[in-house]
Amino acid sequence: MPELIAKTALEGRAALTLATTTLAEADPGPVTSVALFPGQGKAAAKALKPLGLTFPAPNRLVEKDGLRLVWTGREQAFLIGGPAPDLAGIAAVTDQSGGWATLRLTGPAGAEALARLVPLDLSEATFPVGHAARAPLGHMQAVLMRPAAEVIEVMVFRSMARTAWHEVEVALRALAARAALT
Amino acid sequence: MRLTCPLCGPRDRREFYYYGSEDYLNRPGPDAGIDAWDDHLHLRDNPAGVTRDLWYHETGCAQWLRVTRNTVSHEILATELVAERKKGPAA
Amino acid sequence: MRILGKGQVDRSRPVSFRFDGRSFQGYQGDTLASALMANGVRLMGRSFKYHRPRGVLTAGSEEPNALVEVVGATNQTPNVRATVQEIFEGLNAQSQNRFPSLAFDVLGVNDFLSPFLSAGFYYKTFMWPRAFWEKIYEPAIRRAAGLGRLSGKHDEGAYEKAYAFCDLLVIGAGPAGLAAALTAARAGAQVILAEEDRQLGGRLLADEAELDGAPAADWVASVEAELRSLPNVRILTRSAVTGAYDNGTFGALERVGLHLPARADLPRECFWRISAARAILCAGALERPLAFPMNDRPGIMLAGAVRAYLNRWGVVPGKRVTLFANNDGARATARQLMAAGIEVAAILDSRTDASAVEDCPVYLGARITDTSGRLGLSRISGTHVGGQFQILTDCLAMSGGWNPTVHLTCHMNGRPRWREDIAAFVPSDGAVPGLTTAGAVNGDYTTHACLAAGHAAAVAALEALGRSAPAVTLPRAEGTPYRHEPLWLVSGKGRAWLDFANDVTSKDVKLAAQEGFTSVEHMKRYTTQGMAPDQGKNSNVAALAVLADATGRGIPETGTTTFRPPYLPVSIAAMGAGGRAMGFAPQRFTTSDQASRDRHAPMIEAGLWYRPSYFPKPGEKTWREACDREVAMVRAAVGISDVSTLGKIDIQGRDAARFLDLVYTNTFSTLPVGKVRYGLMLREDGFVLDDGTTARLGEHHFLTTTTTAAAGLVMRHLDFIHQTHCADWDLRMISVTESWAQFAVAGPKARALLNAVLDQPVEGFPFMSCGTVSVGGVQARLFRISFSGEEGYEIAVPTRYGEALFRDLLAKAEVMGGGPYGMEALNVLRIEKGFITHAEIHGRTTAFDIGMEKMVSPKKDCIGKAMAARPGLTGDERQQLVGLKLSDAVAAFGGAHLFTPGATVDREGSEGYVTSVCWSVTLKATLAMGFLKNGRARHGDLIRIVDHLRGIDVLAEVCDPVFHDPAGEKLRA
Amino acid sequence: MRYSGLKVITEGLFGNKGWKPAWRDPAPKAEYDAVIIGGGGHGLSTAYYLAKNHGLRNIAVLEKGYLGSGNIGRNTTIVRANYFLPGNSEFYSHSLKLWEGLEAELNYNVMHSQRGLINLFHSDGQRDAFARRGNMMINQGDDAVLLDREGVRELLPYLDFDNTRFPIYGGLLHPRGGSARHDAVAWGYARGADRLGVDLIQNCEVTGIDIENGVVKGVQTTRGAIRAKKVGMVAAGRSGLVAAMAGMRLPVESHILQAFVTEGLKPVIDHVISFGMGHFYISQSDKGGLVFGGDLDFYASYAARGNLPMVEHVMEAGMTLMPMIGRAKVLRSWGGIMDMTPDGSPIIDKTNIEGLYLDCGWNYGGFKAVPASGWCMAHLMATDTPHEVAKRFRLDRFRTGQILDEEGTGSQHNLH
Repeated sequence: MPELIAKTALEGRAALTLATTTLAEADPGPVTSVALFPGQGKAAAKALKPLGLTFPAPNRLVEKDGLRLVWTGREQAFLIGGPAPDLAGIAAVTDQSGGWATLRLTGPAGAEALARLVPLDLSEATFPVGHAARAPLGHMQAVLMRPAAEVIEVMVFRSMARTAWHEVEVALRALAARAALT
Repeated sequence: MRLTCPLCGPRDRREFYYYGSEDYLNRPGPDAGIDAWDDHLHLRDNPAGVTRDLWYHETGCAQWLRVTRNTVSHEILATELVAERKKGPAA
Repeated sequence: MRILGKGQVDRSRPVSFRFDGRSFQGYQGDTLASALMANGVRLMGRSFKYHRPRGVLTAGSEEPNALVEVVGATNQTPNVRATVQEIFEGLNAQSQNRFPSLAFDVLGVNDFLSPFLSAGFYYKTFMWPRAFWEKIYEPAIRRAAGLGRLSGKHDEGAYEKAYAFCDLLVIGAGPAGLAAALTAARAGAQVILAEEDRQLGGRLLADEAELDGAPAADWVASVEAELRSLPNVRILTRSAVTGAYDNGTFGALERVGLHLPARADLPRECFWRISAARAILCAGALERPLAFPMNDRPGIMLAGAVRAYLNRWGVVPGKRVTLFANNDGARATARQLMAAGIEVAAILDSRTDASAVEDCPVYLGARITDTSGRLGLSRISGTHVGGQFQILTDCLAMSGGWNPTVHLTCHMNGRPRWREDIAAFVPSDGAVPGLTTAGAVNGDYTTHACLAAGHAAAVAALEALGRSAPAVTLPRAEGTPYRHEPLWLVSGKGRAWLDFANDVTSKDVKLAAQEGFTSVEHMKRYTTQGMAPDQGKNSNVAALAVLADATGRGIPETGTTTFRPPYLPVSIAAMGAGGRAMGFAPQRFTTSDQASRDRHAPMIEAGLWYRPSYFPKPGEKTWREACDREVAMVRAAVGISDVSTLGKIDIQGRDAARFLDLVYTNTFSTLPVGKVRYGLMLREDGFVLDDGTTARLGEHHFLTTTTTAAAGLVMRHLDFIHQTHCADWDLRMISVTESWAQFAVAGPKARALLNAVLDQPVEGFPFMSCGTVSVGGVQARLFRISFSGEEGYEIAVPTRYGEALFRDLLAKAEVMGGGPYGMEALNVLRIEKGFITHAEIHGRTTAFDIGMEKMVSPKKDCIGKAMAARPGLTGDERQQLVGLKLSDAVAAFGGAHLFTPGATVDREGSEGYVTSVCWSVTLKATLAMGFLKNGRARHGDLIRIVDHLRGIDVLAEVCDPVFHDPAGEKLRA
Repeated sequence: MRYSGLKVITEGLFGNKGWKPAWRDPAPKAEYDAVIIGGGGHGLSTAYYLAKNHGLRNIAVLEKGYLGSGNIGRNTTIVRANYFLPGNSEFYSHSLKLWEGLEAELNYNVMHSQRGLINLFHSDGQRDAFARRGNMMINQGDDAVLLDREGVRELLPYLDFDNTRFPIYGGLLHPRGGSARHDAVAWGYARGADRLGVDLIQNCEVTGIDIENGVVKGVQTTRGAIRAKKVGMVAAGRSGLVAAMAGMRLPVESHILQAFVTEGLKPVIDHVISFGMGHFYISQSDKGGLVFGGDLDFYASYAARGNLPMVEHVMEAGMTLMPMIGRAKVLRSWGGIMDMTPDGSPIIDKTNIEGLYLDCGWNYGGFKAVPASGWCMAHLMATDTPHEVAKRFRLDRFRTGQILDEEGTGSQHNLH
C-alpha cells in the first residue's frame, strides 16, 4: 500500500523578505466551496450558526476560531481552515483544498506590490481587514483577502503558483530597488 | 474602460469577456424556424448609440452581465446580473 | 555657456558623460541638452528627410531636433530627447541619422535635391521599371529614412506596470496644478499629482517668476513639502500622463531609472494605469515657433526654452542673442538675458504697435527673411518698419505665441475650440468625462490666472466628489494680460520649416493644397506634417494656418487633425512590462511535472500547461524510438499518463441531469449512478464545441470533463447557458480541474497495476464505470474510460497527493514492464483508435462530419440542435471524417490535401485534407485521419495525398478511422 | 496629368508650380447611373472598376468626410493572399494579382512591397493547420513555404528563440505577402476614378435611401437628393447604419481594432510577421516606423479609439516574441471600426431591394481586399451577377450554413 505524501503547490518554498515585506506560501488547510442552491439562504444561515459563521456578503470574509468563510461569487463562498458541516440539499459542497495555492504578503508594501498586478485598490483605506475580492493577479484568476492589518492573502490556481510567486517577487524587487534610491 | 459588476463593484475592462448583443438572451424555441434563429445568432441592430450587450466577469465572480452603454461615447449606463434579470423578453 | 549664479543645477556635483565619443562635464540636474549647450555644442542632430544640421529647439519632450541614441552596456535606446535625458555619471550618447558624422553627413546632399523631394513626390515616381521598386528604390529609401537605431538585441532592462487609484488626478504641477493639488489635498481627497518634469513648478521654475514678492521656487518648495507630508497625496514626478481612456482611466509613463546608471532590479520605466474619479488637466501651453525662411539652424530656439535654460540650468546657448517674437511675454527672455549680463543684439517684434523701449535695439514690424551659418546660426537678415537689418547673432530666441496643451482632451475624440483672441485652440468642455482643465491649457497665460483657475477647478472637483473645499490662500502673482498678434509665415525665397522633425515646409503645405489635398487630414497625410516624433506639437497650428491661407478658409473651418494617444512616445517595453519571456502568459504545471522532468521528458505546451512529449530511455536517439516503445508498452503491458490538464467541472443539484441534457447533444438524465458516458457538445450555431466524458457520481452529482484546450471556454459556455436560460434551476457548477490529479492507466496490465496501488482491489468494474476507491488511505476516484483503446482507467486523487501517486504508479508499472507515456504516444494511440481531438473538431466540423449525427438526440432540444439542421451543415458536399492508411512509413503530412487520383491538383480539385498523421508501430503502417468530401461513402477507394510544402505525393486507402480493435474488445476486456 | 520621375524633375526645376489637383471637387449632379455610398478604399475601387471595366461613366462616390477617411487610412497596411477556405482563397488570390499591377494600373506609386509575410507556429498542431493553409495557397496558384525553426531563425534572427513563452516551431512564409502605403491606395484609386469621369463628392453624408416598391431610386444626402439607378453600400465600419436606412438588419457588428506606430527607426524588420499565438503582427514602414497591431478591443463600438487592456496585451506580445523592439517608442495609436461578421468573411451581394448592392463585413482584412472588392462589386453592380471569385460572399449564407469560418470560432462576431 503506497504512502501518499501531501504537497502544497509550492512545496513550502522559503519565505522571501523584500521592501520590509514578506512573501510566503501559506497552507490554509481544507478549502471547501459552498455554493448555495437557490432559495437556501436561511437554511445555510442555520447550518453555519454552530460554527459561529454567517454567509459572507459580497467582497467580505468572516472568520471565527481559525475557520474562515470568504465570498467567492454569487451565492458562493469558500470555507477555509476546517471541515465543512453537512449542507446536503442546501449547498453544493466541493472540495477545493489542493486546487489553490495561497501566497501571503505580510508587511507595509504588500498592497503596493500587488498594485503592480491587481487592477484593484488594495490599500488599507479601501480594502480594510475583513475585505475580500475576486480579481485577476496578472493574467491569473485569484481570490484576494485581507485577514489582518498589513496582511494580504492571495489564492491562485495551484498549477499557476510558480508564476504567481515569480510575479509578486518581481514586483517586490522593483519596490526594494526604488526604496534604495531615496 | 471600467464596468461596475453588481457584485464585485467597479472593475477594469480587462476583467471581463465580451460576448455580444443581448440578442443572445432571447433563445428561440427549437421549432422557431430558421429566420428566428438567424436573427438570434447573426443579425444585429448594431446601433451607434445606446446598446445592450453581454459581458462575463471572467476573472472576477464569473457572472454574466447585461450592460447598457453607448457605443459612441463608451459611457456605461447600467449593469445588471443576467441571472437575476426579470424573465421574459429583454426590455 | 554657463552663467554664474543662475540655475538650479548642483555645482558641487560635476557629472561626466560622453556625446559622439567626446567626454564632457555637466552638473547634477543637467539635461543632456543643457550640459551640451553649456559646453558650447549646438549641433545635436540631423533632420529626417534633408539631413539638415539641427540643434535644440525646446526644453521639453516636444523636442523635434535634438534626438540622440543613448548607448548602454548591452543595448541602446534610439530617439532620446536630449532635452529630457538627465545626465548621469557615465552617460554615453551619440547622434543619429547621419553618416559618417554629425558634422559631415553625406545624405546632406538631399538638401540640395529638395526641389525634387517635395511633398508626396514618391507617389509620382519610382514606378518604372516595376522590379526596381523593391530591389533598388525602396531599400534606398528605407536606409535613408528612419531616425535612430535599435540594437537588434533583446531588451533585458527591467520595466514595470502599476495601477493607481485616486479621487482626483492632477495632471501637471505648474501653478495651476499645484494650486489644484494643494486644495484637494487639504480637503482629504486621495490625490495623485503627476508631473512630467523631474521637479514640480512648471513654468514657475523656467520663468524666474515671483510669488508674494519672493522667488516662486520658495512657494513651490513649501507646497511640495506640505503635499509630501500628507498621506492622501501621491506625487509622481518624471511622469507624463500619456493617455485619457474611458471611464476615468489614464495612462502615465514614469521615468524611474532612465536618469541613473542601469541597475538590474530598478525599472527603467513604469507605466501607470490610473483610475481617477475626477481629473484636472493643468498641462500648460507650448510655445510655437515662427515660420520664416531658413528658420531651422542650430541656435534658433524657442524664447521660452532660452529662458528655461537660463533660469533652470544657468545656460545660455549663445554669446549674442536676438529675440524674434510676436508677443509681449517673450520680451522677458531678452530682459533676463541682459540682466544676467548676456548681450542681446536686438529685439525683433513683428508687431508695429509694440513698445520699442528696452535696453537693447528694438525693431518693430520685423520679419526675418534669411539666415546663415552652415552648422549653426551666425547671421540673420530681414526687414522692419524702418528698413532692413542684418544682425550677427549665434542664438535666435523666437516666439510665435503659445498653444495650449490640449492633447489629452482630444484622446476621446473631443475637438478643441478655436479662440480667436489668443489665436489658439483650447479644450472643449466635457471632452473627457470627469476631466476639467485649468490654467494655461485654457489660454489663461498669467500666473495669477493659473493659480486661481487651479484652485477653482479643485473646488469644483471636490464638490462633485461630495467634499467641502478647505481654506487655501493663494500667493500674489503677476497678471499682465497676454498681448499677441498672430504671425504664421514670413514669406521669402528660402524654405520656412513648419514641422522641423519631418522636414515639412510651408511650400509643402501649399503644394498639398494646390494638388487638392485641402482637407486638413489629407494635408497631414500627404505632407507627413504632424507625423514626426513630436506629433505636430510644434507645427500643427501653424501648418493649419498656412493651409487655411492657401485654401482661403479660416482656421476654425479648416479644423484640426486629431491628437491620439500617447501624449508623448512610450516605449513598447514599458507598456508591455511583464510580457517578456515567460511573463506573457501564466505557466501551468501538473503535479507530475518534476517526476517527468526527472526522467528527461521534453516538455511541450498544451494550452498553458506543460506536458511530457515522451520519456527517452538510454540509447534512444530520436523521439520516434521512444514513442514507438511507449505505444508498444501500452498495447502490451501498461502505461501511465498524467491527464490532469483536462477540464473537470463538478455539477450538482436536482436539475443537474436536466442541464446536461440541454448542453449535450445526447442524454445524461438516463445515465445510472456509477456510470460514465461520452458526450458531444455543440455551439449554438450547430458546430462541435467540445467532447468529453461525464460521470454520474450521485443522483444529483455529475463530473464533466472537457478537453485541455477548451476547459475555460466550456466553463464560460456552461455559465452562460445556466445564467441566461435556467438561472433558477437547482444547479451549481464549479471547476475542479485543479483539485484533482488524474492519471490514465492503460494496457492489458492496467487492472493489475491498479490493484497494486489500491487499498482494496477493483473487481467487476466494467467499461464506463466510475466509483470511489482508496489509495494509501486517501479517497480517490476511479473511472474506467480509455483514450487508447486498451483496457483503461483514470484514477484521480486530491492534487496534493498527485506527485506521490504518480511516482508510485511509475515505480510499480516499471516492475510490470510498463511505464509512463507522453503526448506523442498518446497521439498515436488515439489515432490508431480513431479518437478525435481538436485537430478534427477545429470549430468548423459538425456532428455529421465526424459521424456522430446519431448522437444528436431526436427526443429533446439541445444547444446547437436547431442550427445544426441548416442545409450547409450536412450532406455529401461536406467533408467527412475518414481514416487513411498507407503501408509505408511516410514523413508527417498533416495539412496535406486530398485529391481523387487523376483529378487536377488545384483548388477545385482539392476534396479534403489530412488532420492527424502517425506511424503506427502496432499496425506497422502510416495512419492518418482527415476530412474527405462524401468520405464515408468512399471507404476502400484510393485517394491521392499531396503535400506541396513537404514534397509528398502518395496514394492511400480511405477507410474507417478506427484502425485498431474496431470491435472494442480490448476496451471492454 | 501623368506622373513620372521625369515629371517630378521638370516640376522641381520650375518650382513645382505645375502640379494639378489630383481630383476634381464637383458638385453632386441630380442623377447618376450608379452611386457608391462610401469614399473609402472599397468604394473608390468599386467606382474605378465600374468605370474602367464596365464602361459606366455617370457615377458618383458619396463620402461623409474626406476621401479615405475610414479604415483605409487607419490599418496596418498588410497585403496577403493566405486563406485556405474555398471562397476566400480565390478571392484574395485575385486581389493580390491586382495589387501586383496596381502602380502601372493607376500611375500612382502605392509602394506595394512584397517583402514576405511569415506566420509563426508554436506546436505540431499549429504547424499542420498552417500546412493545410500553405497547401491550399499553392493549390490556388499562390506561393507558400513551410519553414522550420532554423528557417525562421535565418530570416528573423532577432526573435526570442530561447526564452519566449510559446516556443517557435517554425513559420509559413508567404513570399508575395507584404505591405503597401495605405493612403496612397485611396488616393490612387480616387485619382484614377476621377480621370475616368467619376464624381468624387466629399463632405456629403447619405441620410436616407429612397426605395419605391422594392426598387432603389436614389439617396438623400446632406447635399441634397440624388437619384440613382443603382446604389452600392460600401461603408465598412458603418455598414449596419447605412443598411438600416434601407430597412435592413445585417449580420454585422462594429468593433474597434487598434493599431500602433513607433517613431522612425533605421531598417530592422524586413518582413511582415504574424504571431497568432500572441495576436500580434508587425512590419516596418518605409519611413521607419514599426507598424503593428493585435486583436479587437472586443466590444462593439463606433468610437474609433481603444482602451489600455488591448494596448498592453499587444505590447506584451511584442515583448515576448521580439524583445529587441522594447526601446522603440509608440508614437501614435488609433482605432479603426471593423465590420465583424459571424464567420469572419465578407459580403458582396445583391440585397432583396432591386438596384441596391452591398459590400461589407471585411472584418480585420479589408485593406488587402481593396482591389478585388472593387473589382467584384463593380462586376456585381454592372452585371447583376456575382463575380466568379466572390460568389461565396453571400448575404444569406448564415441562414443556409454555407459559411466561411477561417478561424473556426463560430457565430460570435468579435471572434474572427
